[in-house]
Amino acid sequence: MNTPLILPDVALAPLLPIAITLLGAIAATLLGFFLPRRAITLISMVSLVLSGVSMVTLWNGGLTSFGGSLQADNVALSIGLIILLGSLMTLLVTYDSAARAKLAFPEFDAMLMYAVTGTLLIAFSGDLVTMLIGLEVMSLSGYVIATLQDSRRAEEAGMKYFLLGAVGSAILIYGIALVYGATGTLSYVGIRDATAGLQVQNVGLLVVGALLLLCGFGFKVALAPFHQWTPDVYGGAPTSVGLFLSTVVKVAAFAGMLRVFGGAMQNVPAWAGVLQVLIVATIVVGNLGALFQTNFKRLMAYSAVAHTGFLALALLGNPATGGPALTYYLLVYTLMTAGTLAVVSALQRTEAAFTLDDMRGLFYRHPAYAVALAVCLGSLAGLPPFAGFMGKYLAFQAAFQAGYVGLTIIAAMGSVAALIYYLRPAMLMFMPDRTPAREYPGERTPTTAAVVIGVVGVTVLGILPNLAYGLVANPAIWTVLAGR
Amino acid sequence: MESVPTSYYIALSGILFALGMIGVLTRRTAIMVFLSVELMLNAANLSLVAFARAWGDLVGQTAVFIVMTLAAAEVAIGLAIIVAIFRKRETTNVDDLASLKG
Amino acid sequence: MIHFFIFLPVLASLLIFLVPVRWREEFAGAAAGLTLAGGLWSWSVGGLSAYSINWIPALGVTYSVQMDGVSLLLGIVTAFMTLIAIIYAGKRIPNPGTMLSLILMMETGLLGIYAARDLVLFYVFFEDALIPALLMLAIYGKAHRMAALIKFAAYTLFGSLLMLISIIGVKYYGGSPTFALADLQAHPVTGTVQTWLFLGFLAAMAVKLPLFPMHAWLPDFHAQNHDSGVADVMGTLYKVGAYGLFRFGVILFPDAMLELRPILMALAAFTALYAAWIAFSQTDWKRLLAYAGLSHMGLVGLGIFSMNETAMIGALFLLAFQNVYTGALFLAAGMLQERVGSLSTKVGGIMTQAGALSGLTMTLWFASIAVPGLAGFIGEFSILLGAYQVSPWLAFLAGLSTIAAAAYALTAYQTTYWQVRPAGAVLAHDLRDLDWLILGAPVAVAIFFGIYSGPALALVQPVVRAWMNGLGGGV
Amino acid sequence: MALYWLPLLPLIGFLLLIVGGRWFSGTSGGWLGSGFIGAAFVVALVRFFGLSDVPAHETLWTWLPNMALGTGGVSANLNVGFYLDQLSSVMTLVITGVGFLIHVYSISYMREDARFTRFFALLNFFVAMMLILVLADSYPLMFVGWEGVGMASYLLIGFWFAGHKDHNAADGVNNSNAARKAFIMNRIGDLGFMLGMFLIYKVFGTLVIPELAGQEGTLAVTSRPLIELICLFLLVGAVGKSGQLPLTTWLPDAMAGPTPVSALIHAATMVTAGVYLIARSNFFYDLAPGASMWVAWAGGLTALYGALSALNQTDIKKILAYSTVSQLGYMFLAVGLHSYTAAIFHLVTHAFFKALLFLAAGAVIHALHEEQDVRKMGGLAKSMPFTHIVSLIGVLAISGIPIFAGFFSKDGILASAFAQNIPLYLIGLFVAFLTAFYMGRWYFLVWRGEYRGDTKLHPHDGDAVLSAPLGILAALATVGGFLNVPSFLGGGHVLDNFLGRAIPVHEHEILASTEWLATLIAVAVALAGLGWAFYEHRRRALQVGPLGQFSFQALYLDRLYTAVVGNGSKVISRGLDTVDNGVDGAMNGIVSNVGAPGWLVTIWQSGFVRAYALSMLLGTALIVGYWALKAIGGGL
Repeated sequence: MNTPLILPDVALAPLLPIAITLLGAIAATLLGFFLPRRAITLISMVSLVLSGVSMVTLWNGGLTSFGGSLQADNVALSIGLIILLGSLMTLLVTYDSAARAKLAFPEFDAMLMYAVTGTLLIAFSGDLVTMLIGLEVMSLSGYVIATLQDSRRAEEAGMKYFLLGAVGSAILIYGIALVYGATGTLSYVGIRDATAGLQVQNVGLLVVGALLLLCGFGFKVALAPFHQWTPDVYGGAPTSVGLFLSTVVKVAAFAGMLRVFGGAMQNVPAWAGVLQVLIVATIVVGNLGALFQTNFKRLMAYSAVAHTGFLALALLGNPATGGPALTYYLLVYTLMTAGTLAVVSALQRTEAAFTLDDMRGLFYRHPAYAVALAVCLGSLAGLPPFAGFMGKYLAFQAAFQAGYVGLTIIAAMGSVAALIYYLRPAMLMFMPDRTPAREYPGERTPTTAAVVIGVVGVTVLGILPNLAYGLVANPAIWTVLAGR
Repeated sequence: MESVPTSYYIALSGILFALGMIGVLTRRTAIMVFLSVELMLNAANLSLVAFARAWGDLVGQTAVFIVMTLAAAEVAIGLAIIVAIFRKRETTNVDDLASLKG
Repeated sequence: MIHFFIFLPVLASLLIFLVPVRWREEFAGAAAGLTLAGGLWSWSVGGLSAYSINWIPALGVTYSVQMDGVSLLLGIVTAFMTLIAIIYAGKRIPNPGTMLSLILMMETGLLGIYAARDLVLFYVFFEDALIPALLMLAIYGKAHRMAALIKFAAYTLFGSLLMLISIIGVKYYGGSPTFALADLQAHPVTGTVQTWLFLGFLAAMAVKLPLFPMHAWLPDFHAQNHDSGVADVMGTLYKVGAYGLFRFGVILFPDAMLELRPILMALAAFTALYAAWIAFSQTDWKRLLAYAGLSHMGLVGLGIFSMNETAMIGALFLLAFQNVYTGALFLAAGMLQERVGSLSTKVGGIMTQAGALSGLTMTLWFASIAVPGLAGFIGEFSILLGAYQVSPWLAFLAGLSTIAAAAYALTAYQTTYWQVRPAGAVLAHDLRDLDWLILGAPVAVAIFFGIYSGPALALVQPVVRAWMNGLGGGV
Repeated sequence: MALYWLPLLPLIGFLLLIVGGRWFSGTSGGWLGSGFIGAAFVVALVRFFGLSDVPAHETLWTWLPNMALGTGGVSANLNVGFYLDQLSSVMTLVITGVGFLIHVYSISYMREDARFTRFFALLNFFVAMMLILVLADSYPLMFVGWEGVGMASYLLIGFWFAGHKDHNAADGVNNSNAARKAFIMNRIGDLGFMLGMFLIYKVFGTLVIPELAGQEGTLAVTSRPLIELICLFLLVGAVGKSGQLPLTTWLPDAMAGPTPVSALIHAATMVTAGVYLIARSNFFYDLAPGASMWVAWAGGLTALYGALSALNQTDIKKILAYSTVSQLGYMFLAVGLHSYTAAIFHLVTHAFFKALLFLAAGAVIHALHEEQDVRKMGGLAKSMPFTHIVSLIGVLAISGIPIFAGFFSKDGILASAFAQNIPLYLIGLFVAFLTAFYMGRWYFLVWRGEYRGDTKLHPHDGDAVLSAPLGILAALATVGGFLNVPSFLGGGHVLDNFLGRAIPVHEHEILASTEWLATLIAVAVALAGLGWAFYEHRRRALQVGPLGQFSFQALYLDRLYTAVVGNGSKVISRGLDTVDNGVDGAMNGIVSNVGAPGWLVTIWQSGFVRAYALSMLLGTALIVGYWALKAIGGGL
């Protein structure tokens, strides 16, 4: 080994957004002993905002670090911003609901911030190891916050999440190992180059590795049949945790999938075919399962599963159309899911159940919340003028243009089923009802702020989609997902 | 130097992984389930090193360290969760955790 | 101006909540009146010309609107009936702020549908109108409204999502740079693909036409809506399938429409007769009106599908004016319910007590069953005449619906308004103040355009003729 | 005076009376309505005298798309336009003239009615529509009048929709049903009319009558079956409106309306629209011998049907109603034989004497306080001498007794039938015999013998307003025949010659002696019929006419229709309603079946974490295994 020692390419600038959130996490961990919990939350929020600012300054920079292991390209930045947005909304919701949810430990904020750090790492990743680290940091923190509430439900949820997550991680790691075996590299660019034209010696190994990766990611984003943890965890964990898991974590996992499958593995056969089957299964299972739910939180969990199917649809498309579609949809999905769950969080009296029956006549008790919830649900159902429509449309278009016509039609039919279960609660709210208010009566301004962000977001982005889509529409940034 | 072919390692790792899977499915105790998962991780580690040797590349080996670290972290968190549950329920049988369903 | 025309109502629908409660009716009325005035003004200047800017440049989605010809006619009718509905809602529904807001919101959706010259924009407006319609049903509906509502929404979305896929496909396969109609027209899709895309598009339009067997949402939708019939007016206006087929179907999928013409015409003719016949055994005015409207829509569909110039003119004419009298009939049913507390067709003897109500209702019914000299006739006659040129037997089949129409309308009318008022029944008072306007204005419109159809024809005929010539001298 | 004044005047009257009903107290509304008709009559007269050989054709405004001929092969829009030739001029005179008389009569007749003004509004509306019908220059515009009169007829038959004084439930139902039946049966005919128009348009590209009539070249080369079909379609329309077989049953029921309505609409004017339509379409029928034969036979059979049904009716108006059916049959017979002028002549005379008979019947009903059963009348000649005399004139006229109007007109029809189709002639002759009998029966039952009704009543002639129209009509029924005296009787065919300038007159070459013979036979038959009636009267056996229930039930035709068509369509309607629920249910079923696996999803979601792990790992194994198998099988 006579290779001269080469100093690692450590550019700090691209690291900045992640470092800031990490600092926030550490601060939360340490200061938790001295400051009240709300102060910690504020500090976390500030660090999120700062991280966001740093991302904005990095925009169009295309910087990389660690020899390409970390890349702050526009893909990473746009997804990173979505993650920050989701996290911010989570923090806003927890700011006043955490106490009610028996979650008001500084550790909660700390773990949340660690998770955010992990998610950002996934988005910024340039090789499989970085991605894996991010994924594990995110998952491990996720297990903790899912369990943190001192209740049997949360514990059960956490346990399930943890055990299944560990299995999923194991599958994923094994997949990484096989891909490494087939290509001899762990970096996205390397894999992409090695697989170009399928010159790899052991295609079988590569395909199996890719499929195992798909299964591992399938768990993280909740594709059927790897989705089964979702309803139990989202439904069992506190609402704010469910909010975080179903938005930020899912966004990050999709970012990983985008990097790995849209970038590194774009030439590898087989995974697209399998993904198609999984998407169909996901759409069917998610939508049908949701039809039979009476607990609104579980309903939203199944809805998250169903949306996974729609989101993955964009992944099937060519990266040039699928990438921006996925990003836009992720943003919208984050806004509307977070908005919905924020309303739930604001109104629920207990964490256990917010049933459809509770929603009857909500409009006459809390008109603003009801309208906000209706907007979010309408958006989830894909009704214009709300942004959910644009997301769905983009996903359909991406899949359609990649030739998956049949799949698009199935997805469209799934949307019809989706409409039914979104519509039922949405319309129940407007049906006159004379029972007295059952909602939590206290102060909840920050949660309301999160709701406002969600509602305004889906409305504005629905009417003027170009505000967000225009930023990511440039196909050039999506053809080099793996890095240069 | 006569060396063991890479495929042997891979076969062994595959067997270990399968054993881990079977363990996950058959054991009821959370701890045992968890240990089976560790077995799966180690199967992955084994193939990583094997491949690293085959490619003559160090990246795979470093990856193994990272995976081991992750596994350790996972153990920490997992045990904490298990303990928390055991304290409340006095059981680690995962089949007792089935109130969230449907 | 065109944006003012389209978006004034939705603006008002939001601002209305800032207006003190007791002024809301006046405010909504003023907004609707202004919109109508805008429409009439546009008419007087010969329509509002096209306006187009990029909406989502990266996707080729444009905001292209135009208000002339057929669009303008339908837009004005919409504005007119909305105004009528608002006047009645303000009078009839206690604390009507929400209802008024929803009506105005829906008006914008409908006007947008007519103005849109971009497929995605069309889709957006098409779905936009759905939301207030659902809310009206949810807030003001009757006991079984949830089922009706889900059914309505599911049918609509089932069709429109398939349409969405077609929309994506039309641009993709045609290679058009944008979704604007003009661009799509310049980059046509041909062959089998066109047929498949048309089928997707048709799914949405068949639901909204509605065409058998996609009509099942309609009776429940009307039966479950508020007794006043205000929401039904808007629901009637929302039956825009024929317009969509005319505006986009004929242009983008001419070969497919020709290819499927026999099947589609048969379905439409069957719908017309089938619905009319079913209406005969209805005993609830709203269900009866629902089926009557369905029957009319079958005729409209027949006209569009026949791809014959005269029939198509007739179809659009009928589409426009059936809104007036069907809508007004819903309101008349609402007035009946207001007076006797029932929507049954067996009430009996209303005319002995409320002559004007009964007389105006009867006039509307005569318009509805296409008695010549009233607006319904011009449409139905032209449709049947045109359809006969293409397929005599189907025209005959659809023509049978005119007999059935007389049967159901007069039977129900007789048992409600004629015959003897049962002893001890409540006294039905006659029309009062604004009631006169609410029923009288539609009657006046139905009579005026039935006799002097020139102005409306001038809006419809040139457009249709130009397109038919574009198809190769008509078919 | 422009032609549009003709329909416009009554329309103004209609609008004034319907909108401002409450402004007119007492009988002022009636006088106003009558005034408008009178004015229209004046216009009609002015235009009549202004007629030249070139028909007047005045177009107003655009109405229907693409239904006229334009220049250069592009179709033009159809205009609303009026067309006046000798045929329509005669019709306008009859409509406004007879209409005016009936209006005036109604002022007295309807005086007590609560909805007096509305009655006149509707009458005015009817006249307006009828004028549009006869003046229309295009088939669609004629259709406006066509359905317009149907609508007016509906409203007037159902004028007493709630029974006497709004409080007679059974009557209300009957009257309403009768009105509805009239409208619906007319609609059946109207569909035929429409189909006829569609076919005309398909063949000729226009629906404007002068344009069509002017297309002799095209007409001559058009394939015969098409023209036959057009004529058959139009026949369906005509049959519906004129109450011919098979669409006849509404007409007797239509007598549920007030008597002036029966006189004006269901005797004198509207029901003759079918005859007018065929006469107007003579350029088609002349080329369609087959369809014309259908027309003639429809007429002949209806004449027989009506006569047979009239034999044993007991309602004073029903007898007249069936008689109308029968007389309309004569007219159809005539137009079917292309004797258009004979048909129009009979139309005119029939308008006079049938209106007269109805109005006289109305006077009787009035005098007897709504009693309509002839079995409860009798001997009224003493108490109502004036009405008796005019009735007698009417009976003589309709029976075809010389010098009265019906003699000449019926003779013309029989003569042309004699010349062309002996079976139809024989039917016509037999019907003439029956006519004389049942009218004789009507006369004797009402006017002669002993009074059999409620003795508390003191019937008397009506007032001057009521009687004046009767007198005028009686005069017309007496002398109207001289309009068209045939040449063998020394006449000059005045009406034939006049109409001949507009519609073709087909001369039949019959020897004068033969014609004399035919005429004598006809008169003999009529006298025989009257004589039989008189004989039965003397036997006091008239109350039960011949044929018993068979006649009374109008050959059971109505019952047949109710059983088959009426109930049938109701059954089908309910069936379809069920089907529609089925469609709805099927859709719901599909949805719920598609949704049913949703339960499986929830069952799958068992809550056991190891089951979840099983799904995951099994899924992984399946995915990988499938590809492994595939790779082993055939490589990638």
